[in-house]
Amino acid sequence: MSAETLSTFPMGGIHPKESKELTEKLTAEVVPTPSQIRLFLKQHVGAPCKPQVKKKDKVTEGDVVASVEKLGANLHSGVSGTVKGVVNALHPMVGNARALVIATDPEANPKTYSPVDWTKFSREELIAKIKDAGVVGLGGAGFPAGFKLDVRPDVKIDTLILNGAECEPYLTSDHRVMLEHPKDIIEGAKIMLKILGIDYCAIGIENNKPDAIQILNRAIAEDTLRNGYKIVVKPLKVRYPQGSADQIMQAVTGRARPSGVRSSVIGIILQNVYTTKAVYDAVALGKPLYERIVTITGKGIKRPANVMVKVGTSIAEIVDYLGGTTPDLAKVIVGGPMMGFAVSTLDIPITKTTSGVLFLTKDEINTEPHLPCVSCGFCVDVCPMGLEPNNVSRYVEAGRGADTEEFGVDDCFLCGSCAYVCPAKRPLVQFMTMAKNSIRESKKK
Amino acid sequence: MTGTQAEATTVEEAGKALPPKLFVSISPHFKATETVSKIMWTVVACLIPPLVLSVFVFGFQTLIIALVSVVSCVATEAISNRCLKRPVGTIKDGSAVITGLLLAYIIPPGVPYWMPILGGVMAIYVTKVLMGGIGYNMFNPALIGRAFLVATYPVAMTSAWLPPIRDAAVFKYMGAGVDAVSTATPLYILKHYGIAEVIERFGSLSVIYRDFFFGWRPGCIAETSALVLIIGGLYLIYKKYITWHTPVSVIASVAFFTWIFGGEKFFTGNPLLAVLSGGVIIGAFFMATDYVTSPTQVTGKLIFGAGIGALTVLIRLKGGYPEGVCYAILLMNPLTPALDRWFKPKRFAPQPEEGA
Amino acid sequence: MAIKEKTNTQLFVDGILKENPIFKLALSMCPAVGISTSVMNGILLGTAVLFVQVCSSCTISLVRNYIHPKIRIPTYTLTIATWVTVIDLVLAAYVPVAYKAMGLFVRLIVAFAIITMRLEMFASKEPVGKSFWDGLGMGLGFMFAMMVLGFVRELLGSGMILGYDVLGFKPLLFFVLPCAGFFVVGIMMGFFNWIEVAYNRRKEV
Amino acid sequence: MKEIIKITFALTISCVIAAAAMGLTYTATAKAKKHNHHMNVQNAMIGLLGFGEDNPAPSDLKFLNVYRYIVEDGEKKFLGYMVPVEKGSEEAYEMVLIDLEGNFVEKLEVPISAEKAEEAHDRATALQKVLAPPKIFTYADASVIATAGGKRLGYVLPGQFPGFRTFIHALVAMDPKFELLGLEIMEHEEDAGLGKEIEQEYFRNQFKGKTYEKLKTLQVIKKPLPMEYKKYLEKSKWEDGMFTEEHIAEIRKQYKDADIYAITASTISSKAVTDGVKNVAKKFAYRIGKLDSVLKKEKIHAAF
Repeated sequence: MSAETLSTFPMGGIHPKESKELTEKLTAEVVPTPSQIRLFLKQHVGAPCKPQVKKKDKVTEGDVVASVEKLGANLHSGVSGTVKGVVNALHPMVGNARALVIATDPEANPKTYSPVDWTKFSREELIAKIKDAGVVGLGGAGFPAGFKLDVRPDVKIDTLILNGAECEPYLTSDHRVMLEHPKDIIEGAKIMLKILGIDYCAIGIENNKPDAIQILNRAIAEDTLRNGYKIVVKPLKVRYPQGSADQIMQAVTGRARPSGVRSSVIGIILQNVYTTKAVYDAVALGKPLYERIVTITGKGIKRPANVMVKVGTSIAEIVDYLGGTTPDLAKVIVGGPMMGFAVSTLDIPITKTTSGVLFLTKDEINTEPHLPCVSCGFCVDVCPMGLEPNNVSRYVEAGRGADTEEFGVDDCFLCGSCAYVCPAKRPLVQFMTMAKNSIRESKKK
Repeated sequence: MTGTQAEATTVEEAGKALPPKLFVSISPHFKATETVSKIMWTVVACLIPPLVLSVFVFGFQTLIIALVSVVSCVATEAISNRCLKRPVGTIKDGSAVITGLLLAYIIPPGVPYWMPILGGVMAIYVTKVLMGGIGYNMFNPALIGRAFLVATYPVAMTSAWLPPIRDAAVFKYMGAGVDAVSTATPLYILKHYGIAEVIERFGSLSVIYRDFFFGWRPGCIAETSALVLIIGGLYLIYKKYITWHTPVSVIASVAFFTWIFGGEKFFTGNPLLAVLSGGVIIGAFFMATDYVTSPTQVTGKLIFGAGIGALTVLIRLKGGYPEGVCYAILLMNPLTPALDRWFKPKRFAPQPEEGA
Repeated sequence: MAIKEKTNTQLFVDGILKENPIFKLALSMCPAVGISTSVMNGILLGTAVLFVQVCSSCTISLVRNYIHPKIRIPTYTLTIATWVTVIDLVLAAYVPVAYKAMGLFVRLIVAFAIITMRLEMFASKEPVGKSFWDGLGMGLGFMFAMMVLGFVRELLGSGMILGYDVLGFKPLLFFVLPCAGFFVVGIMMGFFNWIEVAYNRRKEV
Repeated sequence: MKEIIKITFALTISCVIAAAAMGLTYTATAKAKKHNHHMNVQNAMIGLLGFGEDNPAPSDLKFLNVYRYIVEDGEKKFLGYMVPVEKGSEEAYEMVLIDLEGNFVEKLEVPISAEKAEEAHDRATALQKVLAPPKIFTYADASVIATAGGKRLGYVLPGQFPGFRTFIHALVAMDPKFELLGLEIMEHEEDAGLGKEIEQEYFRNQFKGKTYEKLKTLQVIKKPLPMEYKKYLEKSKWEDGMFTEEHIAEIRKQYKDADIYAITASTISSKAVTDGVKNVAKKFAYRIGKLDSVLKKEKIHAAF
């Protein structure tokens, strides 16, 4: 397939160095069970969970340890052991958060799961299973999958899109999932199609993962129990931020989501490929979401790898397992280099949405002070949403952040393309965030 | 910035800062390798060939003028920033060097050597530093410098043109009195005596096109060779530092309006001559594309360029000066914020209807 | 406005320095910029303003209790226009030499902000005596400012003072152009503010 | 409503008072003012004719206006000269119509007094009576002829010609042999520092003393003005005694037939003035010649 015919989103976008070769060929290896896990009570969109266990309670692998009534997802223990209590732990995004600590019983055997025929379940049963298993969007946002699939009957959905773009440089966890579990993904897609009551599913994959495209295509071809479902793989042109919800929906279907509404309004449900796999696990195996593949990569770590770890494992322990960091390590990022969060310590637990941890060396980071805007317009050219980061930043600098709504600040999903290209090295994402905050504050008044 | 620091402190307060010390900043953690200074120095590099060529066309003194201009611009920025207690390091970004070069390129090559100093002070201190430094100036500094010099020394600035040297005697004009050697620019002759006189002085039209294209004509440094300037400009476009919109629309609109109004009857003007003469090329590629003082959006850029072209032709045909690029750009510069406001980028997300 | 009653002398001095119409109140900038190309121009326009200001101030102050508040601005304009016309005619008829020099300037004054402003702010509220001193101070302040501007611009622009060639060459022709008027006004404003700030600081110490 | 009436009343009163004040001043000063204006123009013309402090003007110096009109009678076009004629002791005016070839057509008496003749409006009313429709007349220009003791001293001609920017208004003075006596630039909008130099004595005085023959071929040359010549042209600026009589005579002789040295970087303005002066002088010389011959032939006793 030639590059011209590949679809992509219509405006903006950048081509940062991918650096995926560090880990893309490495099969996910299982990290030994850690001595303790710390589970943040909020690992999803919605309200934080309430602990369902008390101090010194015994739990086994897969037990629900915390739950929430409204929008949210159950939390399961990934290990068998004893509850140590609730502590404050460092969270990569929000700074400090409540976390449940569970000490591992080294003697316990790992739990095993065997598949059942999921086609016998009704729509409601399927949704309940997904909700019970605590499946959230694993691409990064962490929207509870069960709630996303439970669309109101008056909303007309016609397409399910599986997001396998993985446009962030370095990260390969979705890639590995597609390579290692293609059949699970197809099954997961069918489960979701059944829930939604539609028959069309498109898997959007960036063209830099030809092996994944090939394997998924083969898996679709080999799948005999199709039940009239039409599942296709859509190769996409490599371009950041292809993996963003709006961009991939546009790229695959040509439909753009209007400002300030949910994607279901334009008839699309979007799920990450890894989430699809988790849906399959939850429904067919009955296995809750308590472990995941995380890409540990960068020049700052001795041995880059894709690892299968329990949610709640400390990054420090994974680093130890991989042989430690290099001396010129300068920055650790939870998530991808474009949208991830820099952390100041390695003592941070993995969450359900942690797709990678990046270890950057001194020469890869930029610590120079930023200059005034020179109006080159590069940021405007690359903004995938057609916003004006230059003007927003100048408004914020002038203390007029609240007046930036006309530039569509609310549409910004902080992809960082603008800050990437800015020749004056201005922290445009930060200005955008500040503008959003000032708008919110001024609206409160 | 305060935000970065705030973030860093909250994270650091919460956890114990463990060795190795890790940098914390907001995303993205990757940045492109382009920097303002890299872009500026590339522009400087693109501006060097015309200067080298001008030494062979007008003599060695063009080099001195350029040097004086650049040094005075850089020194002005350094001194004024020091006095205003701003970082002096900004001189390294190369923008003052560009201003100095451009200023030297658009003043006649026969002016006294002290003149660019005054222009440089005006360009950098008044136009740039007083407005807040790089990024805050409303007008193109080099053009303001030139406009100031024209207003202050009208005689020198409108008469110190030198006829090109054809025998490589680059020191010919050194120390020569301006009155003794000065000549008129083709545009001046065109404006006041008509095309026939131009042909009489510079040869047939095809010779004129050739000489203008390769640079043998009276004029300022920037007017030497259209070819060299276009190559520099195309390199900038290739590097994606500038887009083609502004230069193309400036040149097209100069050609278009000259064609319509430039002749004795409508639609009989000579667009090629109009584009090749004067500062159209350097204005289109190096001045109208100045980031700070030009719009960022495609529509804005096209209108900006078309406006410059139209004003240039208006000044050339009806105004008092034979050349109008400088003033045309200066007149369009303050329209930049308005153009940016009127022509916004197309938003990705369909916008809800007003009042909905 | 005034917290403490000012004496006549104070009114007079304030008009020249502390409330200088150009450098402090930033009134009548157009003529200040346009005309102040030489000291002589400054003196002539200043004199013209002084006459009209004093006459109009006194007139308005005299009739201040009879002016309908809704039409005070038209009345001021009318008064100024009348005085301008009268002075213009009288000069033309009886002092032709002065008229030759000042005629143009006198006719310019009709729309001067400074005069209307002082009528509105001062003369329409205060008795004749005070209005006279205020008008005199303002007029002289304007004349002073115009002379300072004219001095700088004439010296730098044409190398002359009062028409006498002192430099023998024209250093910066730019300064006789209108745009340089803004320049010099700006620099002078900054200078006078700086003096005031420095003076006040010393007083505090 | 009452408010509006009150305001209207107050405003009317103010206006009436102001109008009265202005009107009174006007009537009181009108005569003196007019006299002054007249004197101003007169003085300028006297100056141009070369009279001054050390060379007082003769007491019977008179300035006579000849008004030129273009008269159209259907298809035909005439030039109409309104000339002052001697009629006893009083001054009267006669309209002399001449066709385009310079032949006399008609002579009409214009009933107007010398004082009123200076006012364009009064002139038009008076002419209306003698040049009734279908004849249409339009004012072209007025030339001043200076006489003293019954002899012509010279002519002062208003000139208006396109400069670098807009029109340049000038006064050109010539002696009866059409030798240039002087040039005064009245109004112009040339560039400061460039074309504005046409006001300067070193430029204007170059025209002084050019003969009619030279004038016809007067050119602008792009050469630097010789220093010595420049000093001579600006000699009013220098102290007395700087130039000796011989010195002046020598320079005058040397540059008598010189062309006009252009102002540096303002060739266009220089050329505009030179061409303008040339034009004005040549046209006037032609016209006054025609007029004079007609006057002579028809035995009209003009006052000049």
